[in-house]
Amino acid sequence: MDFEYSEEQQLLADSVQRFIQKDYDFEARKKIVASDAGYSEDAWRTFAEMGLLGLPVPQDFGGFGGGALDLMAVMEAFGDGLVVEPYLPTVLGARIIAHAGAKAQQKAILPALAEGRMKLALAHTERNSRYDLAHVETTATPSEGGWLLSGEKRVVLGAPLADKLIVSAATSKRGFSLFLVDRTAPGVEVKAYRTFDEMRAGDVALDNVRVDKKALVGKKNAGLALVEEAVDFATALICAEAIGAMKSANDATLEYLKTRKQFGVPIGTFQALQHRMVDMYITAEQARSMACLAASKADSASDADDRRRAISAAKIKIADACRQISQEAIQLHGGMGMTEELKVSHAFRRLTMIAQQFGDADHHLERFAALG
Amino acid sequence: MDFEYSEEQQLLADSVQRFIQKDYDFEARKKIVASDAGYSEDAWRTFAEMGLLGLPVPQDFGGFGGGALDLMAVMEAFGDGLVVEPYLPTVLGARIIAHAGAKAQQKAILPALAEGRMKLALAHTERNSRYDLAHVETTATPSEGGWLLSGEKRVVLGAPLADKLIVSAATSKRGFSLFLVDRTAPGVEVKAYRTFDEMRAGDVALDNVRVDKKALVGKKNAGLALVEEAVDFATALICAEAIGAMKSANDATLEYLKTRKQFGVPIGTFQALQHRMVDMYITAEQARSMACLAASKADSASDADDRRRAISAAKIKIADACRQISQEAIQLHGGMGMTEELKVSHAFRRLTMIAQQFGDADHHLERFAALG
Amino acid sequence: MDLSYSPEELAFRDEVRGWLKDNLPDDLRRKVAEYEELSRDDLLRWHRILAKKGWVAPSWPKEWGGTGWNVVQRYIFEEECGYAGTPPLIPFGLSMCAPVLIKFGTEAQKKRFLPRIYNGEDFWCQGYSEPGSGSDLASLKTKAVRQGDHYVVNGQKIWTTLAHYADWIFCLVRTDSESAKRQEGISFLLFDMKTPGITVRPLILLDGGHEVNEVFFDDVKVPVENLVFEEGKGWTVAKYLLGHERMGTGRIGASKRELTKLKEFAAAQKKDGKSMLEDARFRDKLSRVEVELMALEITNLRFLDQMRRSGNPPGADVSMLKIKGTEIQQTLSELMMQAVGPLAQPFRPVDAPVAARDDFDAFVASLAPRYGNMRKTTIYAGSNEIQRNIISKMTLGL
Amino acid sequence: MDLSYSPEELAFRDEVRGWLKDNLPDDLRRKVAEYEELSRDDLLRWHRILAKKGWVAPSWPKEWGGTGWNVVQRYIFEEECGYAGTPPLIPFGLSMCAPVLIKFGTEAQKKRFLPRIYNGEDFWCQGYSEPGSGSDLASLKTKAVRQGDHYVVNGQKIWTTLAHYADWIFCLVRTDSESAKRQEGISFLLFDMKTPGITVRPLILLDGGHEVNEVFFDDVKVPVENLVFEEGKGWTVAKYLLGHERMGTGRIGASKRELTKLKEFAAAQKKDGKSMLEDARFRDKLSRVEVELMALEITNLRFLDQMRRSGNPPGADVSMLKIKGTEIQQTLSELMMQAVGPLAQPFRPVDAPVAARDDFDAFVASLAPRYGNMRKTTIYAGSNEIQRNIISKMTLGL
Repeated sequence: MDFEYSEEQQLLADSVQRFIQKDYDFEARKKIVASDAGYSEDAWRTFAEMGLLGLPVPQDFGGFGGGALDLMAVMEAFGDGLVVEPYLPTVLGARIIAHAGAKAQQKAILPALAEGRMKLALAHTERNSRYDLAHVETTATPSEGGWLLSGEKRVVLGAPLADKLIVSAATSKRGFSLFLVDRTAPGVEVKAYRTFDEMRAGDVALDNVRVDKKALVGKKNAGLALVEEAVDFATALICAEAIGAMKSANDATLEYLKTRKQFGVPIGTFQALQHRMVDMYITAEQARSMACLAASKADSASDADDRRRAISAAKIKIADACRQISQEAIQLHGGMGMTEELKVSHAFRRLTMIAQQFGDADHHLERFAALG
Repeated sequence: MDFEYSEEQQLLADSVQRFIQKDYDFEARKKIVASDAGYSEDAWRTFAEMGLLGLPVPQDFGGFGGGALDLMAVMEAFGDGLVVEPYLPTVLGARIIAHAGAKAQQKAILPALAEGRMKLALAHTERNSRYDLAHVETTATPSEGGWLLSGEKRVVLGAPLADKLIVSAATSKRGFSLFLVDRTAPGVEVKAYRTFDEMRAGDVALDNVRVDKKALVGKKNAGLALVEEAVDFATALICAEAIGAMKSANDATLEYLKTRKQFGVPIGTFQALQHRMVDMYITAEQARSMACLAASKADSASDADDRRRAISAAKIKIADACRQISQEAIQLHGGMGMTEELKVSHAFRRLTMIAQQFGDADHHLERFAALG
Repeated sequence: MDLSYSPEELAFRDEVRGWLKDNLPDDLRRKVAEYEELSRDDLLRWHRILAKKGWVAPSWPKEWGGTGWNVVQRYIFEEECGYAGTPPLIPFGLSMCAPVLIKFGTEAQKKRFLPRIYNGEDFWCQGYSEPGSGSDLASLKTKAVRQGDHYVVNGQKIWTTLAHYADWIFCLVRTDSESAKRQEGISFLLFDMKTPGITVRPLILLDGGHEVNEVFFDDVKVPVENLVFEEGKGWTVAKYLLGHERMGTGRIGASKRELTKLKEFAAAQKKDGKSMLEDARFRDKLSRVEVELMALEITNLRFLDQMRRSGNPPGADVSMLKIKGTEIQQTLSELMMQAVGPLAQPFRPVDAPVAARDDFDAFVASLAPRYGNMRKTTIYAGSNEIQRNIISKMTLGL
Repeated sequence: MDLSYSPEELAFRDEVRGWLKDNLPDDLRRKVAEYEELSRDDLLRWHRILAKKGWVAPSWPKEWGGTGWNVVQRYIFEEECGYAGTPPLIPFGLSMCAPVLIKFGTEAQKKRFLPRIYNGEDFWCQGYSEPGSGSDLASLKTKAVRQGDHYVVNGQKIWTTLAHYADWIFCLVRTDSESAKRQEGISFLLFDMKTPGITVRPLILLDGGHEVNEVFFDDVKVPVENLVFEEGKGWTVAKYLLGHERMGTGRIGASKRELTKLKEFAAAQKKDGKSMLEDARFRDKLSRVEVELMALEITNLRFLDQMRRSGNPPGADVSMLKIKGTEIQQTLSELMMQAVGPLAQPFRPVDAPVAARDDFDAFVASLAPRYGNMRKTTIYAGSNEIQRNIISKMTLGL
């Protein structure tokens, strides 16, 4: 039993926090969000230098082979700083390639990822899939020793910034497969947009996109298990990110309660607000416990069901907590919380989206119940 | 649009309230609850004299032909006084006989009911039926021009006090029928108990109970519609009863907040408690609105679905409200609320049971959703 | 007891409903339905349509254009507008400045301002809140010093809704900072927004929308004839307005429209090939808010019935309509967002305005911002905490 | 980071678990599982079994019988007892009076009382609360006047748990009513319950159970040697006890047992022919409380880890364990009741005690009373409102 970060994890977390304080404060972030690219090349380079991009990459490919527990402190700091760079899609991609990629794919991609020279995005969600990872309408039709991919992917996080997309496409009635596709390949169209939480994503249209044999990632028809594992892993990461964003929202709210005066006294002297702040604090602590569980089980569950069950349990708690804390933080801030001038309103946006990302509470309640 | 009781309804309500204040206060009620019979013959006689027992009985049979709106004020007063007499099962029975009974049955039963000389109980719920009114395992087998009834009924409200039971029993695969059965008939065994809310109920075992042709109430296989209508009617009544019991709990809690001192001031000066009391108050008002709707639709819905939808909507709100107000009333009373010495703890018991009676919130959410 | 409207009331409702159906322009109806920002012109266009019909200021005295409707009719009209999805009637002129002028204004002030308010010639905004005042209105600091025929005003207002559209602003200012009680020494002044020294600075909300502003006064000269009622009696005026209850606080009509939209929208969203309306988890949340709305409508009618009987406003209980009504609005907006699941993430296309991108589902992309925007409803117009304080004190006596 | 116990801790847990399995008498296990009232004998029997094993007072100094376990072992032991469903160890002697005597008592007091507490020879209760004092302990009014070798005590205590079983009571009494601060002038006295002038009156709870009492003192003579610490220093003693944190506040083990029971029980209840566990509506409530319990267990372990590292108790955050732990207990009891639907109404047979009626499902009939009884958990031992005040003040600095 040990709830501290290891020395290495703590050092990394400290350096990420220092970076955010120094180079990624609220004002700096505003500029990045408003920029054309919607992310900072400089920050990305720094991430590479700090080893963050190599963290999820196996040691054989120039990375550190870190697991969810290693990434947890980083994600928490990112949550606190509301970092908008496409780190999550990159980790997702790295995870899949590291697990199932052919050696050639790994060699081509993983070192480049770790060095910040390449970005990935997982193009999986579709119009009618909701949170069901098994639902894939995009098709891969065998053709001239390769495949032709056709279909439409929605809300592909990081798509406009990615060099390569990992695209899921049905290869039989029994299942789907994953393919590496250049974002700029003929027939690929990415419609880019900002997300409500100020990141970049896009809808990806695939119109008879030709890929060759070597584009297949993992075994044919075996995409579901890969995506499920990677998404569970990413879910553990956003749980940690949520902890950071909740802490940011809670700290800001507590500070506001102490400084904002009404009727001549700080509003934090009003008991009704005190009790709500206490409930926010307790919720954040309970959520933190579940984020620890999620990271721990993402790394070392006894089997896939054990992992699924823990991740779903964590996401249920995190989703409920995101909702409560984001709403209450705004409410207790009053009008000021409604403006984009305060960081808390941006934490609200990210927390609102985390609550739904990779499955809302209802989705995970259903999965949790099905696992007994 | 008119939310006042009619003059007649108000007069009746006033007289019921006077009776409760004078003859059925908390001390008097305690004695009744502790008595062998578990109800008061005197009170019952007074109900008859006041016309309460005749209220649901058609005018042709010595009653007043009142509907749910007429009974609403009475039930509200009963809720406030936490009256334990078996009024609800009697109304349920009267409703069924008045709607579907043969003339002979009506003549034999309804005037006697109105005069307080007879009590009924609806023996319908079974071990595995939960809140599904269509689920009947008890069987009626044709035999010598009548039927043999066999099966077991659970939690039959008022069973130990009833002269006759209205028993549901399957008469075909397509449906069940209702039968009048003397409580003391051979083969009928009533296991009596107190309920958590201090009324009397019983489990009824039927072991080849012989009834003749004339025992059938309504048409063969047509029991479901009858029971459903009667239970919806009764549900509207307990919604009104809940309003009275909630008002009692809220009034007691508000009074307690004003008088109970801690740290030298009334605890009602603590804002966290004030806001919770306000929420209890608002909930009671919203619940009252739904009780009005339930009574109104029990009397004059455009069709059965219109009635079902309104009754379920009302019961969802009432169940949630019962839960919130009963729990909060105890919590805000602190230790005193936990003792049986304060009336509020008895309101807690009744409200807890009303929340579940004739279907809990989940049951009615399911029915409400199914109605579109 | 009878929960239905009388035949006369039903006839009135049908008249209003029919007229709205025929007279609400399609483009405005669509903009409201799709949560688009309404321009100054949009708002004034609808105002003028109603003014032409004679329905823009039902509660004013008949001599100034009021309709003479009773409380039930006024309620029906408000709810029908909400149900039809008309643009809002901006209340600052019609329901705030005008009633104040009618009660406290001079004949000259009435003649000068009321017809222009009625006809939508002047767009008004409200200068009450200040940084640091919030719910504690009496702590305001904006100073007005009398110099000859003018007051010279310095200070700052905040949360000034639609100040960027406004021609005029009514303000509470401090004309006497020496008075012992904070409520004394406050006056009620009308400013022309074109007066030199007034600066409007947008406050962008968390959904990216521009609704509210900060307004700065730097030696703004306001003619003395723009003082309403007596100098130092501004608090009396403000209190009168606070007590000027509106029966449409619950916004039942608008929420009914949103509920219908939510049901249609959720029915079209699929989960495992089935409609979201068939998903017990989602459906129960929807059912519970529907039940709460049914209850609130009846509660509102109960208050109206009481009011009609007694001739008195329902008092503090009207806070209940605000609390429940806003909770319902928030839940509806949250369920709209949840109904689309992962598709709720998009916000704005990167390289073009929303309307210009036909390959971008602007409506779906408006759901999360709309949810964010609706958080304001429990904060503004007396936060729900303040409303609870009011019920606690006034109704419950705590 | 590692969420699991170390191999040594797991071995210790298995030892405790195995021993409990072998040594908890079946009749006691059944009574606890079925929510039956435990008699004085039941409680003492289990106390003595643990005393014989040497595990009845783990946190005492070794010289008086403590086990020398570290904080994690103590936690494991408490949770394993809860998980096995042992009768509770009544804390008034073991965890309240004894630590006070060990810290403040004279040698004579220690020798006289500690061994008897350890061996379960004396049954203790606690005389703190008074009518009107509640959470405001310092407002107590029971008076003790020194007369020669005795104090003469008059007054009343309330909520005295198991006073009807007790041989001894420790009380806070006011020995000086003149002192300026209310906390001063309070003393800590031990009374033999057989002393003349003590009357115990049952307070029956809303589930019909007898757990708590009022205790009246009418000229009760308490020998001066039963004073603990100095006269007038009772508040210091009481504060010491309040700070004497127990790590088992969350009652994780017991709730895990209840959760398992709830799942088994709900699986056997049918709705439309299917198990209640397959009903999404019911199941989600169950899942959410399960998740909350998983979280609380980890939170508790995090506190333990901190405590072990720093050597300091977690302070006000322990209030979190009380708040969440009791909410979980209440929800579990509520879901047990809801699982049986309409069958939850029965309470008691009319003409015979529950146990004597084999045609009456006493367990199902215990579910609603149990739900009612569990409402106490958010009230006693510092209501959850008080716990929130503590976190607000101590942790958040509000």
